Amino acid sequence: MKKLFIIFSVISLLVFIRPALGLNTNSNTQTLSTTSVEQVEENSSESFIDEAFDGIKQFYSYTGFANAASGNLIMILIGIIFIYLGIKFDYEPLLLIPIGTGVILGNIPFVAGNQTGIYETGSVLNYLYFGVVKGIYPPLIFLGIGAMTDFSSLIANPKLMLLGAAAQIGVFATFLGALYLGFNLPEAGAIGIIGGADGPTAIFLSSKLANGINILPDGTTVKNLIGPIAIAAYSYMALVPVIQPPIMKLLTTKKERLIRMKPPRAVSQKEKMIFPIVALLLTTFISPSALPLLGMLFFGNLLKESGRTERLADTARTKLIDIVTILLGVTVGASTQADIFITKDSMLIFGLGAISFVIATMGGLLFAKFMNLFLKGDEKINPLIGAAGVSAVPDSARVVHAEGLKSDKNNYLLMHAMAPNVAGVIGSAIAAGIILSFLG
Amino acid sequence: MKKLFIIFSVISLLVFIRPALGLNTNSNTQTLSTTSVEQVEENSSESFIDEAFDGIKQFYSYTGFANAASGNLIMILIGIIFIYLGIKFDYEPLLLIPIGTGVILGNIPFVAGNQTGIYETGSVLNYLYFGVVKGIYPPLIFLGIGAMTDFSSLIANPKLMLLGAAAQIGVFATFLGALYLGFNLPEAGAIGIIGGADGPTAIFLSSKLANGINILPDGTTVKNLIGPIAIAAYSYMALVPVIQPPIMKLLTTKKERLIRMKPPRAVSQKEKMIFPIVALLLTTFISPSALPLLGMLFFGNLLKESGRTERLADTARTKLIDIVTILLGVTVGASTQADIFITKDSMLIFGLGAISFVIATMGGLLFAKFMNLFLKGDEKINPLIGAAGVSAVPDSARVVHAEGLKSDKNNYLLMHAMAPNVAGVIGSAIAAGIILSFLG
Amino acid sequence: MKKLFIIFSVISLLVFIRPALGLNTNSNTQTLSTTSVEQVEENSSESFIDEAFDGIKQFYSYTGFANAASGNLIMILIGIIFIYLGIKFDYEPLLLIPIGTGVILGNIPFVAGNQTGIYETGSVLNYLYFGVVKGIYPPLIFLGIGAMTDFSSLIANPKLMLLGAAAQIGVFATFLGALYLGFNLPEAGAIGIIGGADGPTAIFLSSKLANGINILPDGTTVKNLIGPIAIAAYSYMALVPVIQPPIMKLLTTKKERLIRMKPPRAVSQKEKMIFPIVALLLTTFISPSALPLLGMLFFGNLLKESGRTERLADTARTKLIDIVTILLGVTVGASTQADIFITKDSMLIFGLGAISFVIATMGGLLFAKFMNLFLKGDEKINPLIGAAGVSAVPDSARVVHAEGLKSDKNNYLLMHAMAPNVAGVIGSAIAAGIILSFLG
Amino acid sequence: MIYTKLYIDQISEGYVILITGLLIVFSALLILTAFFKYGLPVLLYTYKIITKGRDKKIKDISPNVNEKFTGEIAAAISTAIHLYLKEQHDEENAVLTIKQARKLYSPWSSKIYGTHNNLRK
Amino acid sequence: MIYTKLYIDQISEGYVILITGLLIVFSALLILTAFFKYGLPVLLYTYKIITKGRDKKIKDISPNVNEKFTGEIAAAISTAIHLYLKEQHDEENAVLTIKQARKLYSPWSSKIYGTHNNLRK
Amino acid sequence: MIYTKLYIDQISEGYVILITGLLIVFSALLILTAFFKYGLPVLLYTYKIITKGRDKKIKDISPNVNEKFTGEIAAAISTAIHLYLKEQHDEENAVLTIKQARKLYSPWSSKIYGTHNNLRK
Ligand code: NA
Ligand code: NA
Ligand code: NA
Repeated sequence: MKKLFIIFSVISLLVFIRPALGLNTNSNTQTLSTTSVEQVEENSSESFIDEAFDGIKQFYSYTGFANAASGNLIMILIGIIFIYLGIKFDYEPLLLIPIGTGVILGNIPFVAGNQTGIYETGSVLNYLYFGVVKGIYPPLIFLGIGAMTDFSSLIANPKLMLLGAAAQIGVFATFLGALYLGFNLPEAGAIGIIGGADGPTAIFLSSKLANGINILPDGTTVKNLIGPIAIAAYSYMALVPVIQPPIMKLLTTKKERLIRMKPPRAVSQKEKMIFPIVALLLTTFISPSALPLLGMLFFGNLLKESGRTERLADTARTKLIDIVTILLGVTVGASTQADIFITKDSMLIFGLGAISFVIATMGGLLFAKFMNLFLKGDEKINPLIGAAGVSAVPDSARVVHAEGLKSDKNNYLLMHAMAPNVAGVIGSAIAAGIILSFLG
Repeated sequence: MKKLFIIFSVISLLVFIRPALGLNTNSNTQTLSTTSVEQVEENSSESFIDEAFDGIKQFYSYTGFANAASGNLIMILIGIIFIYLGIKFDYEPLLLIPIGTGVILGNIPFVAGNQTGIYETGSVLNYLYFGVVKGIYPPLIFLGIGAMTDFSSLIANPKLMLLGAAAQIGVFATFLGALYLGFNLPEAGAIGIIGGADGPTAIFLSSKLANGINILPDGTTVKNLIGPIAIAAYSYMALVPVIQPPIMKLLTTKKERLIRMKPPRAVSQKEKMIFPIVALLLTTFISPSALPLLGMLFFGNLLKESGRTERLADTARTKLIDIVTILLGVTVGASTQADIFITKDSMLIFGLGAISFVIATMGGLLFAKFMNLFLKGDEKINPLIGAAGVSAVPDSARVVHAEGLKSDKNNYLLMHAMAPNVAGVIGSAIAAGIILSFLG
Repeated sequence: MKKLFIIFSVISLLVFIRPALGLNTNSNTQTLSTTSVEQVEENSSESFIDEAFDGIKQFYSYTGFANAASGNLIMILIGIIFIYLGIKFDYEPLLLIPIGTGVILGNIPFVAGNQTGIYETGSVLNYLYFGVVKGIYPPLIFLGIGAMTDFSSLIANPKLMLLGAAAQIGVFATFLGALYLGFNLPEAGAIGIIGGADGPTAIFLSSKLANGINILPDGTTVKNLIGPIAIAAYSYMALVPVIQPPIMKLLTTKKERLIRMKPPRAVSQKEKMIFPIVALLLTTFISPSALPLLGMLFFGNLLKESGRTERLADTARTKLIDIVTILLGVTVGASTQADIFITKDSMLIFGLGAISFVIATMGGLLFAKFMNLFLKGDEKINPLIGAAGVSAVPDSARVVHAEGLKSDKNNYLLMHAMAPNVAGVIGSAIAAGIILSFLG
Repeated sequence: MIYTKLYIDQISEGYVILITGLLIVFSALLILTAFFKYGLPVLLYTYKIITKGRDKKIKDISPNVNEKFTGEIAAAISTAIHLYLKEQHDEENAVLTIKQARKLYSPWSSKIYGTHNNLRK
Repeated sequence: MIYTKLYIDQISEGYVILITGLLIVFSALLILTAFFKYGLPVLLYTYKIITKGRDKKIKDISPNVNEKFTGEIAAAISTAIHLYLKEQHDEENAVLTIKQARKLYSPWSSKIYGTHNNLRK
Repeated sequence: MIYTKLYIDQISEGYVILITGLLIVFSALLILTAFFKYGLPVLLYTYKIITKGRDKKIKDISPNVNEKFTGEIAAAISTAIHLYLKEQHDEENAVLTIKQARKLYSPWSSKIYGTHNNLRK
């Protein structure tokens, strides 16, 4: 037994150390004549060292070190920063960490043709990216969001829905800005939606309008802006705690910030069940192109509120949305492959994105103040909650809450801020549908 | 700082209120000469109001209000009724609520060409519908069912399996009826399977036979009946508590309904492990075309019973089946787009479906009585459990249980009814395979 | 009511027992003239029995009994043995039970053309097999593995990483062996990776190199070896507890086996967070073609260690990996359809697989002894842990642990064996990338 | 020049979309607001009148209904378990229970027959 | 007329399929019945004779085996945890345990070395 | 003969790949080893110096952060619940809590206003 093993293993070891030793046992070459093997040996042993070096040289040409472009390194650094921000400051880590990792993956330098890159057909990343390019992931995310959203605050105080509408000014203003900067209509529409502060909506719309596939009336093909738009949307969503507070301070008076709103009424289960159905019908009748988003959002919410389908709602809001989030995040991140991502357009989009968030926030705040002109007594709104209209749920609501506490440490706005916050989600989905109808 | 913000925001606000005010600062139009902007202004400010109205008119033409056909409204109403039945009367809510919502989604009126409808290639719903059209969802559902089914009752009392076979009379009778009504063979086969009272099996078979793709020997293309068949199957499954009791009362005597069956013997873990393997081999050898269904069903059951793969069985019976159920339900529902769904064929299919359930139930009941002719003493079967042979698991078993209690409030038939109930699942899968072999 | 039912049911029953009775009520044949029905009746009743027999004969030709080839039966037996080993001896049951069932499913004899077999386009199994053929499942498995792997042991004692490298000798030796046996370069590369003792890596590489699609410079098409390679890899992984111990005893002295290693140092959370990022960068820069595997592996680990994305990590390591495991296992198993699987090549691959595991184990053991030449005092390594370098995580680590206990029942090597064990995973992924770069 | 022309058209169309879009978004959410402020109460009131009295079911909806699974069989099993254990679990527990149950007793033992009558649904 | 002809053929073929189908379904489930009534006992008996004595493993299968994961590494970790905690968890718990464990101790602390010998699998 | 030629080339290329491959795998893992033996400590030390003092956050990372969901809304809800219940849950619990909570109180009842101040994040 022991013997058998020794012999067996020695033989199999010899197979590959042979050239080094230079000896000629070809005990296990059944398939050819000794002569030809001799040739092998000579041919392989004489020039062997050189060939090995050639091999390494050749391999080196495949490595990232040989192919690294400055762009890749910059993007990798950005990816690491994303991850750092997510971990260290807890800015939307469930977005920034997958996206950041994706950015790194997408910018590892590789030799084209080995089905490695996300833009190479046949590569794994390319298959997973399919869900982004075809706009399949966003509705599934919305399904999960619907299954975890409690619309009570909205049902209890419907007029706050208008704040969600006001914030959409950001969408259309950015759209116009993009036109002025020379983007064509569909591209501008896709860029505008960044102002919706809603990652999935942004991806969905850009995958329909600025996907690098559609042909314009004048024969030109639209640019593929999915990557930059998605990254911009998610980055600014993560930065809401940095962007919004100064604007809030700027546009509201101390007195306004002190306004206390009366606690919303209790909402019955029956109302909660009817809400998703009615909201689904009204919103999709008005904006049918937003069907995949709004349909899934309210479907998820119905699963949650029906009281009969808790197990489906639970799956939708946990494992399903987690899986989609992982795939969406990493592929969106990887789509920032430097050679395709680092362009003037991307820079412009980031600029416009910043403006859009500012305008959206301002829109919400100013409209809240405007509404107050018509409201009296304890009906008055604390204009801060207007800022939550941008969605970026739930961070902007939290920001509002925090700002409120700064002025009055007993004024709790979170509950009230949730209403415009979720209305903002619905609002930007509708806006996306409108833009799609006009330019799709 | 504050100043900077004010200026910045005022400017960006001006961009889009400019036309209203009519002033001409084009501070941020880098890309063209003032002249052309003048033109823009005139051209846009003069006719602006009109254009806006045109815009709204144009948009209105996109809305559901403009495109709503009576068919859509009827289907939406049906969808709401499905949801209502699911919530209010707890009829298979995990089916009716997703399907009902799907029916609504599929009938929101939209303008074709925006990749909205489930039948438009490139739409999200269309991608999700793929799993139905290709018959991929049903086997995954069966995997989960297998992982949650306890076949003990069948192993303990194998002869009850014949009741599951008897109920398949419903399948073949309906098949024949469909032929008489002028459907061609494959279509009739797909319609017949409604009698199997098994949603996934019905979808699987219709996706293979009546998919609107296959070409018949005489050159005609089969109709796409997946939608109507699936809806019929699931609707009647949900209505089993309404359909079966009168038939049971009709075909059984008070005396028969009082029969008590002796408790089944205990079943060893080893038997439970062997069952799925043997059943898989026997059934698929006899009916290989049912492989995807039966294979996955027994695979799931093996995962459950092996005792070594609990974590896989658990995933299969919870999250995996939930995800597939959500997608299957909503897409099957959405496939009822009025213009395609509301046809004479659909009506006929619903008629045949009702008959098939009746015949299947009768088949089970009568065969149980027939078996009793050969059984003596405490071997005798309570014919009520024959009705459970239609599958529609577990509702028909529950109905049997309830009926039994009506006659004798101490006679518990649930355990016994489970045997024909699961046998019915196997039976209709085999029947589907047979039909597929003959007509596929 | 009761009456109505009786009439109704009798009628519907008559429909299909009519021919037997031979009576002529065509009360429910709306669609044609009595005459033609007459014809039907004659035509069908006279020759009816014969036709029925023909039908059965015809059907028999579809059944497995008619089409069973000896190959199928052999494979089915193998499948049952896999399941038996998994259940009875607990050898990697989460692999062997799904694969075993798959082997059975794939070898149920069927008539081609009904979209049943895994190699028939349009069949469900074929769609699920897509994830194997395109190498999509392996990275998702690696994502889950990363999310469940604790790299602490490696971080605490980095030098053990070299043992993971040493074991890769198995990969390259097998590669060379395959060349000698007359396989061409890509095929040999795919076969070699079996020595990596890593199922997903093996599937990934073979799906890229030996997929039956690629064309060689000399015009020939590579063989599709995904099935045999995957089965070989998983079989031997399951058999590690049988293969490794004798080799360990053979190549280590009693004295060596008694070496106690000092407990590794504690590792900080910060180190654990940095590890995946740095390891990702270094390894993928060196071997970019392994990006899908290594990228996902370290992405999963980052999700786990970031402390901010626990819910994503949890999903990745439970439900997601379970779902993929089920689909991967059953489809890889089913890909062993006898007519395609039982070939001389498969036999050779199994032979080479065995050798590769032996060589890999030897490589690890010998290199550990080699390292000891340079290490002194309590730095010395217990050479047994070298055997864990083959990966086959975590079984080989457990085998090492068990062997260690045999020599000294107080010497616990598990912790230490984990380091080379996970290093082996990284090592073979890198090796796969190298081979892919050279031959892809 | 053509470019500029096109460009001009774009800008003006942009303004149209901007105004139209905002109007529509606002009206959409206004309608929604209106419905939930005025429509819904009416709806619920009428519903109450219609279903007067026989409207308990909705109230007593509880998580346990979720055991009933689409996919069918789970329910009957769990039900059986419940009949035996005289209590409610959600799906997960039900599964666990089955496991325990297996150890405790043969689900077929006649013991089960004593515990039914008071549990009929 | 062709239609009618076709139609007639269809009907007759329909009857064939009806009869054949029913016969096959019945025979299929009859075979299954037969196997579990007569085949299985024999099978189990022979199996018992063959594996006489050394057939304990099947019995003591318990949920804890599920910790061992395909995908490999989890097991070793959980095992380590178990060695430490001297008890069995299912996958989920194992994960939880790891979390707690992290807080409680460095898995590498030599404490662990005292608790092994009585736990070897 | 061509075949043999090809074959010979293959074998020799095989040896090249064998040697090259092994070298690369080893060097790859050597670099990794080196980094974690020498590079990482330096890195961590520099990091410590840079972020001196203000580096608590990393330490107090705890599972509860996971409530905060990808997108989106879950967080705010759970937060609200937490504000009310004065404690931490992970996502699952949060959901459960919501269920209980519903039964216990209207989340909008002014009761909630008493419990905030000491809980601001
Ligand atoms: Na928004
Ligand atoms: Na059935
Ligand atoms: Na390995």
